[in-house]
This record gives sequence, C-alpha cells and structure tokens, in this order.
Amino acid sequence: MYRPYTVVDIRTENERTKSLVLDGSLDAEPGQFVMVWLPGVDARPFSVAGDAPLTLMVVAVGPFSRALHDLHRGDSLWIRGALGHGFRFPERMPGKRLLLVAGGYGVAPLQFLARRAVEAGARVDVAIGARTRTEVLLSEAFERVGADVWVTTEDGSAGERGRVTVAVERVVADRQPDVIYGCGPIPMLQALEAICKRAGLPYQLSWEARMRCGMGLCGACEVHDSTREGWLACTDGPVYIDEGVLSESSGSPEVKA
Amino acid sequence: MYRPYTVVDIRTENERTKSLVLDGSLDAEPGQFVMVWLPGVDARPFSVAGDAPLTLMVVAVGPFSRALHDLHRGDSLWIRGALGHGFRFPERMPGKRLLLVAGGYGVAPLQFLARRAVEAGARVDVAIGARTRTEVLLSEAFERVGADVWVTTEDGSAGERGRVTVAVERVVADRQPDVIYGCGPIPMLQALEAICKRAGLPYQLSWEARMRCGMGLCGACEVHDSTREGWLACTDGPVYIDEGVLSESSGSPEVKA
Amino acid sequence: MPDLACELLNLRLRSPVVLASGILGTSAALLERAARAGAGAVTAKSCGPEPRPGHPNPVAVDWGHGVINAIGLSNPGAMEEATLLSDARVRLARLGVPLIASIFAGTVAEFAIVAQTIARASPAAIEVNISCPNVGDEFGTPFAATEESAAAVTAAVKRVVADIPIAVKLAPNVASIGRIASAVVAAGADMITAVNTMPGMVIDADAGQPVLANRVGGISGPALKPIALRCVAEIAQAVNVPIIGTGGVCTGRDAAEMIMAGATAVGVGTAVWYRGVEALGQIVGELDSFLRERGYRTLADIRGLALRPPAARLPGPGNS
Amino acid sequence: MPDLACELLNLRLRSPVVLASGILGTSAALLERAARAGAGAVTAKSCGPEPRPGHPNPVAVDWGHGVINAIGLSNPGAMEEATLLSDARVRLARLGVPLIASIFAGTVAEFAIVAQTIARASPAAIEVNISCPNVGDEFGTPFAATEESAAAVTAAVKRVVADIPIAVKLAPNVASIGRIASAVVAAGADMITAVNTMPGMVIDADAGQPVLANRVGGISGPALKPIALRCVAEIAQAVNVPIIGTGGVCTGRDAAEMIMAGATAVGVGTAVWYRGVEALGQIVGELDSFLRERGYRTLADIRGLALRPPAARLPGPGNS
Ligand SMILES: Cc1cc2nc3c(=O)[nH]c(=O)nc-3n(C[C@H](O)[C@H](O)[C@H](O)COP(=O)(O)OP(=O)(O)OC[C@H]3O[C@@H](n4cnc5c(N)ncnc54)[C@H](O)[C@@H]3O)c2cc1C
Ligand SMILES: Cc1cc2nc3c(=O)[nH]c(=O)nc-3n(C[C@H](O)[C@H](O)[C@H](O)COP(=O)(O)OP(=O)(O)OC[C@H]3O[C@@H](n4cnc5c(N)ncnc54)[C@H](O)[C@@H]3O)c2cc1C
Ligand SMILES: Cc1cc2nc3c(=O)[nH]c(=O)nc-3n(C[C@H](O)[C@H](O)[C@H](O)COP(=O)(O)O)c2cc1C
Ligand SMILES: Cc1cc2nc3c(=O)[nH]c(=O)nc-3n(C[C@H](O)[C@H](O)[C@H](O)COP(=O)(O)O)c2cc1C
Ligand code: FES
Ligand code: FES
Repeated sequence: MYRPYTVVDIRTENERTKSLVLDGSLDAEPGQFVMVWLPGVDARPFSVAGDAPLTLMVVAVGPFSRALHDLHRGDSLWIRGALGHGFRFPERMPGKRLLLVAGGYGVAPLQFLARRAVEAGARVDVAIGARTRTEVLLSEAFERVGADVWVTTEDGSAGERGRVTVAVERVVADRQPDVIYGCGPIPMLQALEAICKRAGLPYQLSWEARMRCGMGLCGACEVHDSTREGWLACTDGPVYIDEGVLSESSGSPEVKA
Repeated sequence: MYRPYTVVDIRTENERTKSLVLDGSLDAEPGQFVMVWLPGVDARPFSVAGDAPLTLMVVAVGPFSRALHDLHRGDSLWIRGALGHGFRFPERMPGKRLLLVAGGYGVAPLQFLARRAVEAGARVDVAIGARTRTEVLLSEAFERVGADVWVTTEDGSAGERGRVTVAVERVVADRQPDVIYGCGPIPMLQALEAICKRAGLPYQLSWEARMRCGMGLCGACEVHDSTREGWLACTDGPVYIDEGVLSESSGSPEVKA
Repeated sequence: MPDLACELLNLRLRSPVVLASGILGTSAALLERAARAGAGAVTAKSCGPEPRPGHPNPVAVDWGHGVINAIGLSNPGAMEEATLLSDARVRLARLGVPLIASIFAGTVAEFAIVAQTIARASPAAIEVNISCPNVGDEFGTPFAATEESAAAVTAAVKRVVADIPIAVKLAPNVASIGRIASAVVAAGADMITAVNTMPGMVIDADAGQPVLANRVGGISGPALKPIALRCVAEIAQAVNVPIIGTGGVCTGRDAAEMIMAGATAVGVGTAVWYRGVEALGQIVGELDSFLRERGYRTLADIRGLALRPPAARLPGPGNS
Repeated sequence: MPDLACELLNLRLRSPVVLASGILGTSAALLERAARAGAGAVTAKSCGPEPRPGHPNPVAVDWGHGVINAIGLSNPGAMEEATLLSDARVRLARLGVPLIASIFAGTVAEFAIVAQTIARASPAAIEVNISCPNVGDEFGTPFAATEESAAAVTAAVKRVVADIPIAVKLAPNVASIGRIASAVVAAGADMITAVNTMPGMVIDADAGQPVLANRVGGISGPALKPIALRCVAEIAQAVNVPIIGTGGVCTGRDAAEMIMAGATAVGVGTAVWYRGVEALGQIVGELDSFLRERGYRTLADIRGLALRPPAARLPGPGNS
C-alpha cells in the first residue's frame, strides 16, 4: 500500500532537477526504488536518493516529474516501497575499489551507494557524465563523502570533453576497480556493459524500464535484450548483477508493500 | 481456524466418561475452552482439561459426546481455541485458600485449575458432587496435586449424602476460603452463587450455554438471567467473575483462532 | 471537535456506526449493550415468518482474512420477534438510539406478512434482507439477484408499512449492483444497506471437507471491504438515497473510507469478533480522531469524496 | 512419490499448476520462464482485436489481504499476439508445456475474429475471457453476467476454432455461477476457468481517493480464495468438464483445496507477487508433500473430495 509523506524541504540541484526531502525515513538499500503516487496524476518509479530522511531526486522531463516539481513544502505525496533489488557489496569491503558511473538522475542512487560504501571501508571513484556543465549533478556531494570524482561533458564545459565512457576506460586502466556500478540512460548502460565484459570486470547496472504494476505481475517492465531474457526490472532488478560477481547481500530485502 | 490433532491416548474415567489425550499442546488457561469439530458430525465446546498435552474429558450424554467416545487412538479431531476468558487468581496467591466446586464434567477445568493453584502456593479444597459413587470423577487426581477433597453423592454411596452445596456450606464455615470457583450444571451454579452472595464471598463460575459461532457474534450463548444481562458465554465467559474480586489476570488472553 | 452526528432520513444518529444485522441482535439486552458501546443505531437479527433453528455447527470460522458464516437465519419467528423488538425499542429510546428491524422471507407475499407483524413493534426502520446467501434453494433464487425480484419485494413491503422507512439490503454477488439499487429505489426503498456477505467456501485440506456444516457460507470482515466499497460507490452513483455502507469496517479509518465511497452511515459486524463489542465505540473514536487530525469538521466533508476527482493540492497528515 | 501429472482434456500436464492469464504472459521469454519455474501449462495475457495501452498508474496495489488491479487489458492486438504465441509455442514445446492463449473482445463477432487470428498460432487451447472487470462500459455489460451472452460468445468462438479446445473464463460476481457454467458448456465450452478477479475498490483515506487510476479494479489473492472455492464447487456440481480452478492459490495446500473443490488443474497468478516466479514450482513441491504425507497417490484421490460427505473415519497428519 501507499503511505503518505509530506515534503519538508526542497533543494534545487540544477535548473531541471530538484531533491525532495520527506518527513519520514524508509528502510531501503541503495539501488532500490519507490513508486511515487500523486492522486489524480500518475505513479512512477524513483530511486531512493537517501533513506533517513527519505529523499528523492527528480529531473523534470515530462508531466509526472513536472508535477513533482510543482509540489511545495507541506504538500503530500504517496510512497510504495522500497521495492526491487538494490546494489550489493562484494565480500570483505575494506580496501576494495569501487567505480560508480552515473548519467542523469543516476547520481541519486549512486550517491546513496557511495556513502554506504565509504562507511564500509571501500575506496570509491565516481564518473559523472552530462551534456553540459549545468547538468552535472551532485559532484560536491560525492566529494563530501570522500570519493574521487571524474566529470565528463559532451561540450567540454566542465571536466573532460566527451562521453562518460572515456573517463571510465581511463579509471579502469589507472585504478583497477574491483567492481563497476552504473545508473543512467540505457545507451550509457550498454556502453558500460560492453567495457566491463571486455575487461572481464564484475558489474552491477541499474536498469530503466517503463513500470506499471511494480509487483512482478504485469510484465510491462521486462527488459528485452539477449543478456536479460525474461528479466523484470521491478522485481528481478532494477539492479542487474553480472554473474561473475561473488557478492554478499548488503541486505536488500524483497519488500512487499 | 480449526487445527487437526490426533488422539494418542484414551483414559476411561468412569462408565460414561473418557479423557482424550491429544498429540500436541495448546496455549490455554484453566477455564478456557476449545471448539471440537468432527467433520460431518458437529462441533461443540469442551473445557481444556490439560494443556500439555492437550487433554479433553468427555461425558457421553448425546450424539456428539458419543461420537467422541467412538474415536480410537490415531483418529483425528479438529480444535479451535483456546477460546474465552478462564479463571483468574487473586493477587498474592501464596497462602490463599481456594474452594473449587465441581459437578459433572466440571472436574475437568477445575482439576487443571487446582494444579496451577497449588503450583502458585495456594491451599485448595475441592467439593465434588455426583448422583452416585461411580459418577464421582477425578477425586484421586485432585488429591494427587495436594488438594483436600470433599465428596457428596445424592444416594450416599460415596462421601456425604446430599447435594454438593451441603459440603460447600461446611467448608465455607470451617475453612473460610478467599475465593470460590465453580463449574457444573446450571442449577448447581445458581445454588453456589446464592451461597456466595449470602456469605459475601468473591466467586468465579464457569457458565454453560449452547454455543454456535463461538466468536461473540451470533448471540446464541447469551446467558439470560438478571445477574448476567447481555452476557455472552463464549467471549465474555465462560467464566463469570463476581465484581467483588480484585483479581490479577492469570494471563488468560483473548485468543483469536 | 468534529461533529459525528448523522442524519439517516428522518433518524438522528449520534454516530454513523450502525450495528449490522445478525451480530448481537438476538435480544433486547444485547441490542442495548451495542448501543451503550457506541453504536448510533442498532439492527436486530433478521427474522422470518416462522421460527428457524439454523444450521448445525460449525456455523462460523475465522479463515485468516475474514470470517465465513452460515448461521442459517436462526430466529424465533416474526410474532416473538415483535415482542423482543418492542422491549428493545423502549430500552434503546432511553439512550437515543434508533432500532432497525430486519426481515427475510421465502416469497414476496411472506415478506409483506413479516413486515406487517414486525411493524407493530414500531421500529425506527425496517431492513429488508433480500440477500442472505445461506438459505439457498429452500427459498429459491435470492431476491437480490435480479432487478425484478428485488423490486417486487420492495414494493410489497412498502405497500404494507408506508409509515416506516425501509432499507433494502443488497448482495455483492451480482453483475451490476447499481441497477439493482435503482430498481429497489424506484419500487419505494427509502435507504439501501450494502452489502451482505459474499458467498464463499472454506475447505480444511486435512479433513478434505468444507469447514461449515452448511458447506457454503457468507464472507465478511477484511476480505469483504474492497468489494463493499466498490458496491457502495456504484450505488451512490446510481441512486440518491442514504446508504448504510457495510462490509469489513473494523477501524475508524475503514469507516472514513466507506463514507468517502458515498455511505451516509456505516454498518459494523465482524469487527466485534476482532475487537469485542467495544469495537463499536472504538471505531467512533478513531473516526473522530481521523477527521480532527485532517481538519474535517463534519461527515459531510468526506461523504462521497472518493467519487469526485481529487482536490488540486491535497492536505496530508504527513508521516510524523 | 505421488503422481502429479494431470490430464486436462487431451493435454498432458506434468503438474496441475497453470500460470493464470495476465501474469507474466506478455512475452515468449516470460512464458518460458514460468514453464521452467514449474508450471504444467501457461496462459498468455488476454489479447483483443486492437492494441490497447491499458490504464494509467497506479494499476495494481497490495491492500493487505490481496491485490487489486486494473491493468486495463493492455495488449498488442491479435495480429502481433499471434506472432508472440507462435514463438512461445515452439519454445514451450521443448519443455513439454502446453500454451493456452487468452482472448477478449467487445462484441460476439469480434470474439470470433480474435479467436480465428489467434488460432493460427496453434495454441494447445484458447481461454475465452468473458469476465474482465476492468474494461467496463466501453464494452457494455460483461458477457459473463448472463447465461445468454456467455453462451453466445462461447458458440461463436467454438464455431470458428472447432479443432482447438476452448476454456471459458467466468466471473465470480454473479448470482449463480453454476447456471452460467451450464450455459457455456451447452454452447460448446470444453473447459471452464474459474474465476477471474472480483470487482472491488481500494480507497486511500488520506488521499480521499481510490488508489487505482481506474478507480475500480479486480481483487485477487488470499481474499479471493474462498470465493473461488465456492464457485469451483458450484461449477463442478453443475457440469462435467475440466475446471482450471483459479483464485488465491498461494501454497500447495491451497492447490489441494482447489482440487478438493472439484478443479482438475489450478491457476496461479497473484502468488507470483508474494513468492516470486518460483511460486509456481514451490506450489507443485508443496502439493507433492501434502499428498505424500497423507498417503494420497494421485490427484484423482482428492479431486472433488470436499463435495462428498466425509469418510467415516478420517486419516490425519496429526500435530507432530
Ligand atoms: C527504477 C527507476 C528509477 C528511477 N529513478 C528516477 C529518479 O531517481 N529520478 C528521476 O527523475 N527519474 C527516475 N526515473 C524515471 C521516472 O520514473 C520517470 O520515468 C520520469 O520522471 C519521467 O516521467 P514523466 O511523466 O515526467 O515524463 P514522460 O512523459 O514519461 O517522459 C518525457 C520524455 O522524457 C524522456 N525521459 C524520461 N525519463 C528521462 C530521464 N531520466 N532523462 C531524460 N529524459 C527522460 C522520455 O523518454 C520522454 O521522451 C526512474 C525510473 C526507473 C524505472
Ligand atoms: C464452555 C463449555 C465447556 C464444556 N466442557 C465440556 C467438557 O469438558 N466435557 C463435556 O463432556 N462436555 C462439556 N461441555 C458440554 C458439551 O459441549 C456438549 O454440550 C455435550 O458434550 C453434549 O453434547 P451431545 O451432542 O453429546 O448431547 P446433546 O444432544 O447436546 O445433549 C444430550 C442430552 O444431555 C444433556 N446434557 C448435555 N450436557 C450434559 C452434561 N454435561 N451432563 C449431563 N447432561 C448433559 C442435554 O441437556 C440433553 O438432554 C461444555 C459446554 C460448554 C458450554
Ligand atoms: C455471524 C453473522 C450473522 C449474520 N446474520 C445476518 C442476518 O441475519 N441478516 C443480515 O441481513 N445480515 C447478516 N449478516 C451480514 C452482516 O449484517 C453484514 O452485512 C456482513 O457481515 C458484512 O459486514 P461486516 O464485514 O462488518 O461483518 C451476518 C453476518 C455475520 C458475520
Ligand atoms: C495483474 C493481473 C492481470 C490480470 N490480467 C488478466 C487477463 O488479462 N485476462 C484474464 O483472463 N485474467 C487476468 N487476471 C486474472 C487472473 O488470471 C486470475 O483469474 C485472478 O488473478 C485470480 O487468481 P490469483 O488469485 O491466483 O491471482 C489478471 C490478474 C492480475 C492480478
Ligand atoms: S512493472 Fe509489472 S512486472 Fe514489472
Ligand atoms: S456462540 Fe455465538 S455469540 Fe457466543
């Protein structure tokens, strides 16, 4: 069932991105998502950007995300979750090297992951890709938790010019990460998956899909590619974990809500 | 819901009474009852005569009790409960004096009560009334737990001749019990209640009624007398506790089953 | 303090919680007890033309997500029921709690006879139970199943008791309850009670047998709630008479949902199993808190809310 | 080891568990996944004459005692569905798992057209969904509501696909499902699937709104089980064709109860939410244990058991 939360704080991250801070916490692992319902409008999946208090980061791209941007402090929204399977940490975290690769709102779950990873003793590199300087999100937030951040922009207005894969290839070569974590647009995920397969690196990618039931019933969120035959983003994912990883559960439970 | 139990032992208590020992225990307090269902036959209330293992004492008087007598070792019967509110102990049990008055199958819950009362440090007197010697039930069982037993029979074939109330009046006078507990036919309960009221003694009587739903819904078990206006034997009782008693709960919970 | 008083036609109820028929409604003492516990009105157990013992045990069981029962309409017959109701009416009048009688019968003509007999006890209203799922073929098809039979019973009862308002009690197992409601209102129903239990069967796999002696029975409690809410919403959109919304209401929040679906008052039955007779007053208290916390002042503020599009910006209790 | 194989007309299922329509049935890959997880047969998502996007979100929610959904019959239309089914049939054939197609339509004539289109994919059977509660007036009264309309659809489909067995899927919200079953069997139905979801509404009291965007939806899962058991029992007593008993089956014990009510096979849907796709195999495993522990050897030993009086002396698993 959905539970009502109230917006207690709104942070403007850039011209089309806001973080909504809510008035309660949620038991959630990085990579899990919630369904957000605005009665009379719609319901959509959003990554958990922070668990205590529950925080969502919303990029305004269409009707629903704009409706979320229109909320004021004190307004209500309804949450179902946390849902799905989040990211997992490798066994024996202290000293492990993690590379997090983010595009678009992908910074939201990865920033939550970075905090937990640093707490668990890992060293974290973050590659953030964006079109232009103003769309680079949360880079200070990553630095604040102690991660090294590598920015790329397509127009070169911040960091290195080019796609995020350029930075990824270099960090892979220079720092030899133990695992790669990714969240962002599907073309970015596909490019990342290709790099990881080539390099023989274990990887965990948060996949995007149109979600309807969010319960593993309706089939709407099936990811139709040959690596993920019959794979449902809402209950099998959203995080796709490459078999190669011998991972320990970070406790991301299958929640019924 | 009903749960199946298997009969593992059958004790013949007298020519029309058997105790059925079942293959599991039940969380129950003395005075609580269970609904016993024999599929295709009927379902009736029976006092819990023992909790571990669950034991029932059945007097064969009609179709259902005879069907229970027809069971063999290894046969199944179905139990719902424990139900209702059982007997309560007064505060500070050690040294308290309890008088238990039993008629017919009333010995069953009272014998369970006597065991618990002696364990809690009380001194227990038991008055058992019956028509004739062969119908006096469980008197050794009471003695075994350390109670003093007073038997009356209407024909004088055992103990004192007369009704159980004769013994009750004398024990009340001689031993000044702190509380009286009773279970038996309604006329006995009525006589007992009159004695207690006259003597100003707190009392707890397990009332009998025709039970149907056993859930406090259908009204079938309402006890129609002026002391117990609108009182339901299945959920308010079966034990009626006189207001005078400042009692401590012996933990008889309202169980939903 | 929100005002929980509730106008049900000409009846003024101090709370919208109505004891549902068949629960504790078998004696004047039990009806009074329900009223003292907090019910704004109380409904007696359904009575028919002749005394009926009802079905053998088991007659009811909690199956985990609700209760199923097949009591079998045990009742003392209309003549004796009238005496019981007269007694109850007097006792309830002192508490300001209206008494609703409930009747059933096997034929249209018998419904009229029972109604006439019961009317002598002057109940505040008569509920016409055309929807009991437990009587079966002995009485032919349930009257609540078709518009024609439902209307025929309504008209026959209304003809003989023109001065007492009648509520017609509908069944959930129909394809379009809105149409049945329209038919009974056209035939003279002053109110609708919705819903009766949903026919079901609970099987004990170990026994390989249905648990109820009657094999089938009526489902009530939590499992019935969304079915009842949908029925009430359909009826509220089809007709313009008060509805006693009944089915699965166990908390004040459930009661609020029922009123949001369009109910004027809220029937409560199975909650008495889960929470005791005190359930009635507890539901009233919780409804009061629900309204107060959200700034609603009367029941009218929430009545039918779920039938209309949402307000542009929703007030919320938050999560604190 | 008990034998769980199950003959459904001419189809041989390695287990009686059938994936219900609308759950995971939207692609060949998902149908294959359900088969690998343990289903003895799989049913595809219902398809209609034209592509439909379905309703906006929320389309489904767990309300505590079951699920409510109003997906809105999203489907790619019969033409594209036929391609999907052909692909699925080939993949499933390798596993020995029959594929059941499912169709719906707005008129009797359209049902025949969709059936013909789908028949080209040669499914093992076609389920005729005359009972979806989520499409509403756009398609007029549900066909499952009356004997006449249910029989008309059945006859029309049977006429065009004489060589493929058809199962007609019935709705629980009717007064007498036994009569509807008799009507469709008389009209040529080879099997009955019972039941579809029960119409309901879940309201969020804080929002003052129904949770589903479509406002009303269909109830499935635990709350539906006793309703479905009663429907299956009524149908089993009314007609003599195999029944795919569907509604609230989440465990092997639930499946046993459904077969005891008279079902030949057991549909499973919402259990996939509670237990994952693995639910299908888990139910098969638990049913196997249930039978073994009680000394039953085949499904026939328990089929319809709850419709007959109990054996004089009941065997019991005891409490140990
Ligand atoms: C598991 C999961 C987690 C998600 N987490 C978040 C999150 O944390 N924050 C967030 O803002 N969104 C997130 N989304 C996306 C979100 O659910 C909505 O799809 C998004 O808000 C767009 O919905 P809309 O109605 O506003 O626009 P729509 O009408 O659905 O889309 C408008 C247009 O924008 C495009 N578009 C959709 N999403 C994006 C995007 N992210 N970037 C650029 N273009 C886009 C669409 O293709 C379309 O052309 C997540 C999705 C999934 C599946
Ligand atoms: C709370 C409660 C606890 C009970 N506990 C027990 C128990 O522990 N053991 C037990 O044997 N019964 C107990 N009973 C009674 C039991 O439920 C049945 O009523 C009893 O077994 C008779 O059922 P029947 O179908 O055999 O006979 P029925 O056909 O119901 O009765 C046959 C005849 O016997 C009479 N009769 C009924 N009960 C008795 C009796 N106890 N003594 C003498 N005559 C009687 C009836 O009035 C009737 O005339 C209890 C009842 C209640 C309400
Ligand atoms: C034990 C029991 C007996 C009932 N008897 C009657 C009855 O006699 N007449 C009637 O109209 N409804 C009867 N009902 C139905 C209730 O009045 C009510 O409509 C139904 O139980 C749904 O409400 P609930 O979920 O609050 O119980 C009975 C219900 C139960 C549980
Ligand atoms: C999300 C969802 C979608 C469904 N879609 C369909 C459908 O397209 N066609 C159909 O005949 N039944 C559909 N159903 C009904 C199921 O097939 C099944 O009859 C019902 O859910 C009861 O079974 P269950 O309790 O095991 O889920 C759907 C059910 C659910 C929960
Ligand atoms: S959204 Fe329905 S299965 Fe994932
Ligand atoms: S037996 Fe039904 S109320 Fe007690």
